[in-house]
Amino acid sequence: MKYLEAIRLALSELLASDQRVFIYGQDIAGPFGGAFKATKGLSERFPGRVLNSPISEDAMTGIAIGAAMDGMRPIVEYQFADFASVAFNQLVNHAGTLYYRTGRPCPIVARLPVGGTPGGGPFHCQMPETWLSNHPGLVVVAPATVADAYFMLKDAVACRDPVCFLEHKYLYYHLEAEFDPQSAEHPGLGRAVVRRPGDDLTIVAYSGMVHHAIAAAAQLESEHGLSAEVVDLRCVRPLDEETILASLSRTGRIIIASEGWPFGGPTAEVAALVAEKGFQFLDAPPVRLAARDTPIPFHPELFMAHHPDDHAIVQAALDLARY
Amino acid sequence: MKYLEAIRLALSELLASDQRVFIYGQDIAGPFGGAFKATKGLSERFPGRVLNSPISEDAMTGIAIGAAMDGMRPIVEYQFADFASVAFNQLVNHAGTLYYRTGRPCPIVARLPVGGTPGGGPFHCQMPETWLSNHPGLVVVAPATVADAYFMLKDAVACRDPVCFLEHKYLYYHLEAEFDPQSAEHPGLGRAVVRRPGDDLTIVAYSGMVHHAIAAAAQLESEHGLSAEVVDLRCVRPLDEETILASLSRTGRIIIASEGWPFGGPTAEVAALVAEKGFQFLDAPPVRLAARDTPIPFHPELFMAHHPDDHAIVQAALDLARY
Amino acid sequence: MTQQADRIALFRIMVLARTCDDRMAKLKAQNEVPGSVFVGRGQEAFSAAAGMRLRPGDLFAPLIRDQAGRFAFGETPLDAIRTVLGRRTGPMRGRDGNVHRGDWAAGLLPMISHLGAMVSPVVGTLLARRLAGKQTAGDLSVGVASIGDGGMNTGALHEAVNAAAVERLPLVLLVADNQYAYSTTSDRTYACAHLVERAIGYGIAGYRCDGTDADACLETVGAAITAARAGKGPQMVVADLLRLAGHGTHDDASYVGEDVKSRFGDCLQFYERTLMQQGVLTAESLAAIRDEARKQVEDAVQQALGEPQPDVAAEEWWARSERDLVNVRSA
Amino acid sequence: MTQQADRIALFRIMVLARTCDDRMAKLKAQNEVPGSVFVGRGQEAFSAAAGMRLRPGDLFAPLIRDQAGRFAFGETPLDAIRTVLGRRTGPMRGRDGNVHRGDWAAGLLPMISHLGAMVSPVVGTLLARRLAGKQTAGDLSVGVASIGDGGMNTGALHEAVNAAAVERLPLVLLVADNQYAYSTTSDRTYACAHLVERAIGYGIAGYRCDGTDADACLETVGAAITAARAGKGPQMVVADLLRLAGHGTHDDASYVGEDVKSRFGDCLQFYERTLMQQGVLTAESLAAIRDEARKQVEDAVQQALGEPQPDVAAEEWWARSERDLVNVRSA
Ligand SMILES: Cc1ncc(C[n+]2csc(CCOP(=O)(O)OP(=O)(O)O)c2C)c(N)n1
Ligand SMILES: Cc1ncc(C[n+]2csc(CCOP(=O)(O)OP(=O)(O)O)c2C)c(N)n1
Ligand SMILES: [Mg+2]
Ligand SMILES: [Mg+2]
Repeated sequence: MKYLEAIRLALSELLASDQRVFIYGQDIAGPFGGAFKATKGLSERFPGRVLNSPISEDAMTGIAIGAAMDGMRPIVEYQFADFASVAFNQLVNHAGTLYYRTGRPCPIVARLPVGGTPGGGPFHCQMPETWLSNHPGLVVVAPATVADAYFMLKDAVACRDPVCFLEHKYLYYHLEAEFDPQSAEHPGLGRAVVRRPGDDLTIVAYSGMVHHAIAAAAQLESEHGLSAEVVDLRCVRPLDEETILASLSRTGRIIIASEGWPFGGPTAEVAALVAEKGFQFLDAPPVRLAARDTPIPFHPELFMAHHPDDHAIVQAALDLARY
Repeated sequence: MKYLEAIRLALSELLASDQRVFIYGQDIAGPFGGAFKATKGLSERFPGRVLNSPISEDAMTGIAIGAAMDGMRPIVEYQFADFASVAFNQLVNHAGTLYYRTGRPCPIVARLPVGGTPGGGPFHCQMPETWLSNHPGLVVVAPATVADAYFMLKDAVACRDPVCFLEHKYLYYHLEAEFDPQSAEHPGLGRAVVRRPGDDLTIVAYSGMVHHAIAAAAQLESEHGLSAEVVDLRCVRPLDEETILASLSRTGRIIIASEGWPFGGPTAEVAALVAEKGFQFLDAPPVRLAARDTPIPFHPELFMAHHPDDHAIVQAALDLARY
Repeated sequence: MTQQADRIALFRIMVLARTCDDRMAKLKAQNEVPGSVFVGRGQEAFSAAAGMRLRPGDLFAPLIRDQAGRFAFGETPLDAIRTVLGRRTGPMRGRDGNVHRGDWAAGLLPMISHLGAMVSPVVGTLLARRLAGKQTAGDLSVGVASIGDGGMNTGALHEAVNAAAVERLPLVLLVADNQYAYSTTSDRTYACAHLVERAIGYGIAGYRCDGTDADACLETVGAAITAARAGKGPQMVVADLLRLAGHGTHDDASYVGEDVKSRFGDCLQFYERTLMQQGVLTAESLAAIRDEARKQVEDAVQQALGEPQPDVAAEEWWARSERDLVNVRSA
Repeated sequence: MTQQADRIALFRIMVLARTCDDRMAKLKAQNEVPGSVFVGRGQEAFSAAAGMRLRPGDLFAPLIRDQAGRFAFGETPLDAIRTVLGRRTGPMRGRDGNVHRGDWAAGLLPMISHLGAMVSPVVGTLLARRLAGKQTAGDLSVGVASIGDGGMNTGALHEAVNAAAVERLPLVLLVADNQYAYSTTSDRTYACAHLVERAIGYGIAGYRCDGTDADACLETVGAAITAARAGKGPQMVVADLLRLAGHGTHDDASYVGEDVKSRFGDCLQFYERTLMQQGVLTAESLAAIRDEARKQVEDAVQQALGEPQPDVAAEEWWARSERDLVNVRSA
C-alpha cells in the first residue's frame, strides 16, 4: 500500500465508523478527489460528508473549530501546507487556546501536505512545523511510514486536542509498504520510535527526512562500519524526550536532521534538549542538519542542494564519529 | 526620555529627513496618534505621510511591500504584535522571499508592540519572534533600551531588508533614560551587546527580559557574590553568534531567558548554538528559561507566574553555579 | 409574549446593560479591574434586540459592545462581572478576561481578540448541526455574530460570510456601524455608500436599521432572525449608531466630532421617552426597572468582589487536554 | 492606433499566447519542464485586453492564466520560456519558476502562489506613487491585478480591494470567472448572482464582459483602465468565460460538465472568424500571424533550451541583501 492510499484508507474507515467525522477542503469532493487524490471516491461513498470549500483557509479552519466545539471531529485538508499560512491565526490563536481558556478541547485535524518535490518552488514545498509549534495548544505530527500515515491519522482524530497532521508529498506516491491495518500494535501518537537500532551515534529525524536517515545509517554500516541508531520523532510537538535521551545515553553522539529551515524549530529544540538534559551523555557536540536559509528554489538541482540528504547525513556522521 | 518617546523621536526624524518614509497603520493619525501614542502629533507635522489603515493587517503589509518595491521606506504599525498573525503570510512568504527570488530587497519596517502587561490577556501580550524567525529573509530585532529604541528604529529603516521591530509595551512608559541622539556611537543593527560584564556565568536575554536579567545580575552580585554577564541579543534573527560565544568562552556557563513560549525560537536556537559551537566552553548544561507553555493568562497573578523574572533567573543562576 | 411585554423586556435589558457597563467603568476607576473595560453605551438597543430574538440552542458570538445582547441571551451579571474582575469563579477562571468570556456549551462564544475571527466558528457550528441532523427544517437554530464597521474589512470576516452564503446557513451578521473603528472614521475604513451594500456581493439578504430606535432594531433584527430560521440563508443587518463612550474606559473619545454627535442620540433615552409617552412605562414602573437593574448589578458586584482570585499555586499549566500524548491511541 | 490596427494587434497577442502555451505544454510532455505548466486557453482575449491598454510605468500583477496579458504588457517569449525551463538566465534565475516570473522594475509583478496576495502590493505601489508625487492628475499610471472566481473569496483579496477603494487608487481588478476554481464549481465558491455585485460593496465601479468576445473585452477593460487613469478610483471588471484546458497540464479537467462546455466557446476561434468575416484578416495575413507567432516561440524555445541551468556550486544562498547585519547602521 502506498503512503497516500494508507491516508485514504484511514479517512474512509474514519468516515465509516464515526458519524462525527467529516472532511472539508478545496477540491476534495468527487469526481476530482483532491489535488493529491487523498479523498478520491470518498464523497461518493459518504454523501454530504466530504465538502468542497471556497479558497478561504482562515474560514476553513474557523469552520472546523466551530464544528469541533459542537461535537464533531472535522478534518480539514489544506491543498498545500504553504497555504495554511493564511490560516495561522485560527490555528494558533483559536484552536490552540480554547482548552486553556475554556476547559473545552477543540478536536480538529488539519491535514497539511508538506515537504519538497523537485520543481515545486518556494510556495509548494514548505515544512510548517516550526511556526505551528511555538504557540501552546497544538499537536504537530509528521508520519514517515505507510503504517504511521494510517494509524497516526486515526490517532489524530481520536486525540481531543487540535492536531496538525503533516503528510509528506514526496512520500504520497513514492513510499510503499505492507502493513496490517488490523494490528492493535502501534505506538501512541506522541511516541518517537527507533527505526533502526545502533550503538555509535543517533540520527534524529522526522517526516521525509527519516528515509534519508535510514539510508545514511545503512551506508554508514556497510561502507564505514559505523552503527547509527535512527530515531523517528513522529510527533514533533510535544517531543518524546524520553526516547531521544535514551538513545543518546547509549550512543553519546547525535545528529538532528530536518528538511525545514535552520532557525528554531524541532532541530533547535532537540539540540537544546540534549544539551540541557543529556549533557552528561554527550561525547561530542550535537549536530544539526537543516535546509539552506533561503526560500526553496524551483530548479531541481538547486532544490536538491537546498536540503540535507543521506549523503549529507553520512558526511556529518563521519565527522561526528571522528570528534 | 521614555522608550516610547525615543520611538516617536526616531519616527519624526525619519519623516523629516527621508521623503521615502511614511507610516501606515490603525489609528495612528492625529489627533489620536496611535493606541500607544507612538505617532502622536506626527500626522499634523507631516501631512499625508501618517495614514490610518483599515483593520486589514494582510493588506497593510502587502501595501507596505508594494510601496517598498517602488522605492519608498514604509513603516507599518500593527496595533498589537498579536494581530500580525493575520499578516503572517505577507511577512514571511512575500516580504521575506523577494530578495532571494528577484534580487530586489524589500525594505519595510514592521513595528510590533510586543510583550506582556498585567491584565492584557492571551491576545495582547504575545512575543512573535519565533514565528517570524523560521522563514528566511526577515530581520527580527527587539530593542531593550531607550537608546536602542531610537537608534535601532533608524537602523531598521536604513536596512535594505524587511525588519520586524519588536517594541515592548511595558517599556513604553516604564523605561526612562537619558541618551544623546546625536552620538554617532551605537552598535550595528545585528550586534548583540554586553549590558553588564561578568565572569561566573552569562545571561542571554532580549526585549523586556533584559531588565530582569540586569536586576538578577545585580542581586547575584550583591547577595551571592556571583558575577553574571548580561548579553542583550538586540537582534534575534540573525543572531550575533560571535558575541554570545565570546561571553560563554569567558564564563563557561549560560542561561538564556525569554518572555516567549518554550518551544523553538531564540532560546532553543541559542542553546543549540552553544551546544554545537561552544561545546568546549560549556562547564555546565545551558539553561533555558521561558514562559509557561500555555496562553498568556489575563489575571495579573497568573500573568506574573507565567513568565520568568529576575527571581527565576537568580534561582537558575544559583543552581547553575552549583553544577 | 405580547408586543408591549416584549418592548418592556427589551427596555429592561437595555437598562440592565447600561447599569452594568457603568458599574464596570466605576470598578475600573476604583482599580478593581485588571484589564480594559469596554462598554456598549449607545448600542444597547441593537445588541439587545438580537439576544431577545434568540432562544436556547441558538448561538451568539458577541464582541466588545454586546453586554445588552449577552444579558438578553442569558448571561448573568455575575458571570460578566466576575470575569471582568478576573475571579477564579466564572467561565474563564481568570485565565481570560473582560469581553472574552463565554460558554460554548451555552452557545455563547468566548471571543478571541482578532476581529472577524469569531464568524467562521459560528458558521462551522451551524454546518455541524446540519451535518449531524440536529436541525429542523423551517425552524433552524441560528447563529448571530457581531461585527463592527472596522471589522467588516478583515479577511476573516469576508471568508466566513462567503462560506456561510455558499452553504446557505442560518447565520445572522449583526453589523454595528458606529461611525468609528477605535479612532478611525468610516471614510478611512470603507468606501461603499452603506455597509449593507456588502450583502448583495455575498448573495445574502441585507437590512438597514436605525440603531438608536429600539423598536426598529427589534423589528428588523427579528425579521432577519426569522428569515434565517426559515432557511433563507445568511442575513446581514447593519445598524447606524454611535458609540456614546470611549473605545474603552481608557479612551476619552475626544476625536469624535460634534457634527457626528449631533446626528446620533441615545437609544436608551429615546426608548424611555417613547415608552413613557405611549404609557407603556409609568414613572413607577420605570423607577422599579432602574432599581431592579441597580440591585441585580450591585448584588453581582458584591458577590464577585468576595469571590476568590485564581490560585497561582494550584494553577494547571496545560494548553492541551491530553496530558500524555505518548499514550493517545485510537480504539 | 486605428481601431482595426488595435484589433489585429490584440489578435496577434492572442495567437502568440496560445502558441506559447501550447508549446510549453509540449515541452512539459517532453519532460523539459521541472514544474507545472498552467495555460490560459480560452482566457486570452480578456487577459490580452488588459495588457493592450497598459503602458510603460503601469503595473500588471498577472496570475497563472495571463500569458496573453504578459505579452501585451511587454514580456518576451524568451523570458517566459526560460523561466518555465528553470534556466539561470531570465528574471528568476531558476530560483522561482513558471508563472512566478516577473520584474518589479518593469511593473510586472512576480506572483507568490497565495491567491489574493498580489493585489495589496499593487495597491501599495499605487499609493507610493501618489505619496511620492509621481502621478499626474487625470493621467495616472494604473495597476491591473488578476484574480479568479476562486481567489475572490480569499481574505487577502477583500482587504486589498477595500484598502484601494478607501484610498481611491487607480487599481483595476481583472476577475476571470472561468466557472471553476481548480475542480470546484462556482456554486461552491460564491453565492451572489454575479461576481460583479462585489463591486458595489467595495464602493467601486463594476463592469461585466463576455470573455469570449475579444472586442467586448478590449472595450470594457479599456473603459475601466481609462476611468482609473482619470482618477475615478478602483475598477472591477468581471469576465464570463471558461478555461479550455486543465488547471495545469497535469489535470484532464474531466470534471468540466458538457453543459458548461456548450455555454462557452473559444475566444480565439471567435475572433479569428469575426476578423476574417469582416475582412480585417485575410487568409494570408492570418497565416502570416500564425507563422510569426510560431517562429517567435520556436526561436525562444531553441534559445532557452540552449541556455545554462543554474550553477549549484556558484549559487549564493542568501535570503537577505544585507550580508552583515552587525554593521548595518543608519547614516
Ligand atoms: C485583526 C485585529 N486587528 C486589530 C485589532 C485591534 N482593535 C480592537 S477593537 C478595534 C476597532 C474595532 O472597530 P469596529 O470593528 O468598528 O468595532 P467598534 O470598536 O467600533 O465597536 C481594533 C482596531 C483587533 N482586535 N483585531
Ligand atoms: C491561498 C491559496 N489557497 C490555495 C491555493 C491553491 N490553488 C492554486 S490555483 C487554485 C484554484 C484557483 O481558482 P481561481 O481563483 O478560480 O483561478 P483559476 O485557476 O480558475 O484561473 C487553488 C485552490 C492557492 N494558490 N492559494
Ligand atoms: Mg466601529
Ligand atoms: Mg476559476
